[in-house]
Amino acid sequence: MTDFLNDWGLTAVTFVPLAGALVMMLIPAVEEQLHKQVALLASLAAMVIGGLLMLDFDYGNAGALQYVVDARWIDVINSRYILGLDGISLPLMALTLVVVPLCVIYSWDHIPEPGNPKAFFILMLILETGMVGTFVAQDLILFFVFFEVVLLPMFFMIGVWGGENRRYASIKFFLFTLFGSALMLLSFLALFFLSTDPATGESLRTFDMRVLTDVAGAGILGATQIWIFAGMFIGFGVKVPMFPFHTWLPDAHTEAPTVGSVILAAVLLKLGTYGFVRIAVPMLPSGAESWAPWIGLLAVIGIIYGALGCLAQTDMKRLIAFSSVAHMGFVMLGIATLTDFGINAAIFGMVAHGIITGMLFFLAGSVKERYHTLEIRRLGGMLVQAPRMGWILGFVSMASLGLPGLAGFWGEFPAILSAYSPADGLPVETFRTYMVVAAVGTVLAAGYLLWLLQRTAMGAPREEFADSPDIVDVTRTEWIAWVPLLVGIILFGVAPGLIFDVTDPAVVGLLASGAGG
Amino acid sequence: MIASAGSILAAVLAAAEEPVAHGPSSVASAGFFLDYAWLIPLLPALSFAGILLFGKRLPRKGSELGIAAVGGSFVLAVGAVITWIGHRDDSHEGVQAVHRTVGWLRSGGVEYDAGILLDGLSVMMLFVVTAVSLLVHIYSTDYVAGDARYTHFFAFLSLFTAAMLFFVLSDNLLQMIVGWELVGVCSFVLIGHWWEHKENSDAALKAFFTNRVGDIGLLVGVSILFFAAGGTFDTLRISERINAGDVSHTALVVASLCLLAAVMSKSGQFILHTWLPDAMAGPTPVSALIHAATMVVAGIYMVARLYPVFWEGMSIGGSSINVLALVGAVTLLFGGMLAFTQNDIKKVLAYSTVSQLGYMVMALGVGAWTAAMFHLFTHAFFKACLFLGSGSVSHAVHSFDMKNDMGGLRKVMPHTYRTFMVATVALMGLPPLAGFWSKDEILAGTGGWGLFGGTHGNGNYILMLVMGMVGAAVTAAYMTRVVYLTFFGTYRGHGHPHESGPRILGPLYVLAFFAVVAGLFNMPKGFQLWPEAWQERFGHYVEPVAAYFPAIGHAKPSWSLAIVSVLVALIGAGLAWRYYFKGVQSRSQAAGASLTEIDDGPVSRGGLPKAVHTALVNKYYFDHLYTGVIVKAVKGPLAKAVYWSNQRIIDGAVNQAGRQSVAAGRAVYDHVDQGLIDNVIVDGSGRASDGAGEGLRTMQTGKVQQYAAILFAAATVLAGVFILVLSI
Amino acid sequence: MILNQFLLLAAVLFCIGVYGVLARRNGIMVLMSVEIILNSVNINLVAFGAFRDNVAGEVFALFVIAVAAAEVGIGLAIVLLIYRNRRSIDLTEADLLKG
Amino acid sequence: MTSPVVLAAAASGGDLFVAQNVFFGVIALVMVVSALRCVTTSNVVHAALWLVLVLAGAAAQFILLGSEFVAVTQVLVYIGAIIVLFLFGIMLTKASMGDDDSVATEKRLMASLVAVLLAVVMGVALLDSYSDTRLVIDEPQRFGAVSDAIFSQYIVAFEAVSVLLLAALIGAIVVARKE
Repeated sequence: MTDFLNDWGLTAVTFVPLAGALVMMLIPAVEEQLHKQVALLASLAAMVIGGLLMLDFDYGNAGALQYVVDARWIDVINSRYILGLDGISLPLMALTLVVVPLCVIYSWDHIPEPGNPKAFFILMLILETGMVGTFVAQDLILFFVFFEVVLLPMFFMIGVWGGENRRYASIKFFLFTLFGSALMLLSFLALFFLSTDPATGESLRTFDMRVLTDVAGAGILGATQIWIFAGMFIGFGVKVPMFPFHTWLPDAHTEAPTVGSVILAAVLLKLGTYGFVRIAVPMLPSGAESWAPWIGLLAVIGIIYGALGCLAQTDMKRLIAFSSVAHMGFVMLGIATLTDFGINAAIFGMVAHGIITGMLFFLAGSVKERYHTLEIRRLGGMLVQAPRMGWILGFVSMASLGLPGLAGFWGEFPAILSAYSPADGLPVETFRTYMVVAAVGTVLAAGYLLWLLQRTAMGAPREEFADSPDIVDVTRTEWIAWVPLLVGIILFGVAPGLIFDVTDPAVVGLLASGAGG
Repeated sequence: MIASAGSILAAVLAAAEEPVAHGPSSVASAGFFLDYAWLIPLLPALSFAGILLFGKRLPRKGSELGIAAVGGSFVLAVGAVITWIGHRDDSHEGVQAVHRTVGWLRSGGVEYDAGILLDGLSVMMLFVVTAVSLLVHIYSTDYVAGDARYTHFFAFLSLFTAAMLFFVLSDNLLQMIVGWELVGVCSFVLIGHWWEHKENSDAALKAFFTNRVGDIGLLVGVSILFFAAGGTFDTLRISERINAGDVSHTALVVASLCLLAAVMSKSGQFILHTWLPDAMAGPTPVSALIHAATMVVAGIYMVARLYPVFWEGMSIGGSSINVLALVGAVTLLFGGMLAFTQNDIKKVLAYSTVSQLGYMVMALGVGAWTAAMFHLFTHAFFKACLFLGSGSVSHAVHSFDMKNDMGGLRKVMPHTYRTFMVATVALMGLPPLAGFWSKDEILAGTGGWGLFGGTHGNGNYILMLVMGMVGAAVTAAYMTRVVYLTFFGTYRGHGHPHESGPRILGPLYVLAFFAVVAGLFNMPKGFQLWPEAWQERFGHYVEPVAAYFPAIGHAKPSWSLAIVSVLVALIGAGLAWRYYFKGVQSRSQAAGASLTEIDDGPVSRGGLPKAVHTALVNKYYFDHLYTGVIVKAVKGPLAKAVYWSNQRIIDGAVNQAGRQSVAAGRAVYDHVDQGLIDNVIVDGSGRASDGAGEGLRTMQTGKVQQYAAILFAAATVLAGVFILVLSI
Repeated sequence: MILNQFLLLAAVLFCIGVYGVLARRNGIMVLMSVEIILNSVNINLVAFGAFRDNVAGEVFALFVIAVAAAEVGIGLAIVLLIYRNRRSIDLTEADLLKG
Repeated sequence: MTSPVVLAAAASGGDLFVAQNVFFGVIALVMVVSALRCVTTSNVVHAALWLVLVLAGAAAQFILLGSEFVAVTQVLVYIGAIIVLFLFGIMLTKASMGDDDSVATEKRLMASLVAVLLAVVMGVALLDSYSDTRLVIDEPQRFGAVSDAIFSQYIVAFEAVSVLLLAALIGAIVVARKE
């Protein structure tokens, strides 16, 4: 068993969903039930394999890559098929593996218009392969391929199953991310050509992320590092999304089908921040140092800006989408400090945001289904008509505004904390200002979430919905899809060590190798 | 909602099941009640989960579960008190806190622990919280009976109790933040218990939101402390480092100011007090438990727990003024004055709470640590008694409006009247009831009496002494007004009020009993009428004597001060008595109606009294400023402007960039290709705009080859950039 | 001979091909331009193969030829289909990508 | 099949270099001119014939580079099959047999801008690189080596191409078939 996991575990967990998708392609589209079952089976199988990997994971040695696969892939450009799992990848991989099956379950009786579950689930499974692959790839080209694999299924998901404005939103999403990844690829190539072995001074010509992390930009001049980092900054920053590259996000979220929004919020945005943590910062330490104050600035602008944007929204889903901009601002602030504390917080923030905002989008989808509108002004009295759903909304809102004891807090507060004392070489006063501004952002977060809660859940139901037969409390599939997320919110809130203890050795290791270079 | 938030505490504390000895401050075993003190919050947390899961199916709809759990906690807390007393008596020179930790999370290669910390302070708080909570639970079984969300109410009472106990027991700043916010959420939920009405949900939001503002200070302050103390959240270690002089003074100044902001919001200090009166929208037991006895003193508790931070940061010792003392003094005086113009009995009590909390903050500000804690202790009982009494009254008359629906109730509700009077006298600070002893200690602690022949405490806070004195008079006066309007005169409401049942009166009597005797726990040293072995017991057991506590001085009580303060209170009460019991009552009899004010009173004469009255009625215009100006500006114009700029500027820039690049190409083409023939200068501007429009259209028609051209061009440019980068 | 010669020749052919792809309206002519591009790539492949003394270049040139054949077959089929449906193979009228 | 160039190489060393360069220059000129005509002529049939010249030139370059096998394949597959296919296509879509004058100037300008830009970037990149790398073709590539490589190292790719061809075949039939 262990041998299997060591040699094939990561490959299996990455490609099992794809295999499921292939199987589904062979099944005629009319067999809708069968499609759902296969999709569920495939995603659950991936989850089980992922679970085994996590059980077998050596937590005492979480800083080192485990289950490493290193095989020939594209010799011509020295790119190899390298997969590996360490403390940074593990929580994010686990998040993906949990969220996708839940989305499949939720879709069981919530296939959005215009139907066609076959295509819908196939896209979802391809997405899963892309997302998991991105988190475990340890070769830049492989990473890039997985990173881009994600793009098309999401494009189609929004473009086909989206709302009224879906075409505009999907094209915008596609062009934005494509633009970013083009620059990112350039930066990867620059790394390939310019990195040298510090011992011998020879050009390395490798895409192996382990090697590139170890040499940490040796041989690349400071000015060049700044340029290369800029390419990655835009590439990853668009995906995060950082202010001012965020405008695709509200549109994409608003138009995407519920499950698409959930996956987008829960996992896709993390690809960008993960890229920063795994690639940009450790491989280009001096570039990162030059950029960090600016990243921090954009992060806190994003925090305030996203929050204010939320306050102006009249649509529930759009509000949640804007809140992502604010929350990812905290994540980026943590990364910008370039300290182990801050990056740990960022990773925690990614997972927490994934669970919480994913859950909020599930709720928005269910509200839309019941009320046929998401206009906040028309909603109200959910606590009367669907009390459980109202309480869940309240609970998740609390988690989202960073209530201590729930998961959101551990991404937010440590990020603020770490901004007080950023890494050596960064302007301390600037970051302390960021800290205060970010803390103000928590107040605004409370503002928009509580107003949302008050206007949708509290009060008496509107007349137009008073006798609506569509408004029912949480259904069984919804319970199954939601309970794991709700449990996760509490579990990680109570025992943050579950994530921190795993990520910490890996983060410390990454930063240490950076400092050496 | 929080179907499982209770298990938060459950899990954390269950994790602490195997206490790990930690550092030199730990003791091998301190007895069951101290070693296993984590059970105290665990019980209510479990009952929260239990009530939510199957409370509705129980015969008493879950209330029995809550009472049992809190009762259990109370027993354990009493055990802890007794054990602690024994523990204290065993040690002569200094006493170590009982500290039990368990690993929680790791970051930056450092392990951070969760744990419990028991010393006199936390043990005292355990007792207060569990005792008041238990009484409130019992009281609520009658008071909220028949409510649609009865079960739900008890669930959150349990959760609140658990969160408060968790906060009290926490040994580090992280845990304190957790507890701090959790009690805030419970307060939010319970204030908004009747959320069908917008006023209630507004009040709940306001409470949470104001606290969130203060939390900026908490988050920032904790961050500063963490780094200033060398990377630890452990309160004991932080305190010890500060006392050892290892921490930069500047950092402490900033940290203490930040934390003060948090205290101001949570403990209703000026200028963040405005949420507390509005919070009275919640059910009365909630007001008694959360907004009088326990949650609002969380801020006081935090200052007391982190006292070295404030002691150093505010330079309390040997000074005559500091921000902490000033905030407290201003609050106690101006908050108390606001109570005059309120007609809602609960709001009067709420402002009274604001004012009394001001006393505690001021006491901490002048270095009278023990006096502050003692006042916290006594205040919890008599203020809870007052709130529950007002609840009992409103239970009878179905209203909180003193002017329209009360009056003359002392005959129909004799028990409520008696207990209410006891608590009122205690609050006024008249001997020998509890409030007198604790307030007198605070006044002595200012050290200001040194001028009048007393002894110095930690400084020379004359201003605080004067404001405290005036505050005592104000307190006595507005309480006289409440008593008159509620219990004297003749009944102004409708229907037939009746005395409440035993489940309401029982807790009232217990609390009234404590309001009488609580003062005896800390008789001043050298008080000749009291056996010497029983003097200053409270201070002896509560005040830490250890490296984590600063070396504060203690003021000596003085007879003269006590006499003067009692006289001042009597003057305040006397003036109000003259106005109401003489003036209003006689006019009422003359008019044959039950009046509440005199037509030609001082206010009606205009001038300064009228202006003051208007300011008081408008609550110094704070609400206008906050809601009308700040919140409105953020919510309205500011948010809209940001969103507008998002749609028009940032997003517009993206769209424009696409359009303009096509238009630019088009314009170039026009000039190079066609411009040679046509007159560029004459037609130029016209064509440019024309070209832009045309370019826009071609951009949108989606011709395959144009896309391909753009793709190629873009790829080429990128490749060019790449070549340039490589050749740097 | 110098390797550089071949690379430049290929580059020039490539640019000509790109021009053709972008400028031609006739679908068949676009396909022809694509063939020019593919040939320029082939020249590069074989030239590098010779330079490295490695058969890989040739092997891939062969693959490219095979793929080109497939591509032309499909491409012409599509052109034919467009023609049959619209009686024209003018690509400027093929705006199906329009949203 | 051995190319004359290689035979000459066996004979003399220095002259060979010059001879090869002359060959190269002539063929390259023919190719560039043909390609330009191919993409600019307005007659479709002419364009196809110009393309034949380009392809033949490429085949000649392959021989110069000592890759006879590729050259032969080029002639067989491209000139033999693909051009015929093109001509068939032209016949079938009889509409545009004649002149195609309607290409908009605007589009030409756009296309030439892109092409020139591309040429500049590639030129900058290429002018300096490999400018002194001599190619010495002393021995023709054996067929055997190529086939060995295809059927061992690149067998997977080969199979994939086979499947692709099959798929293209079927696809072309499906797409073009009359309902």
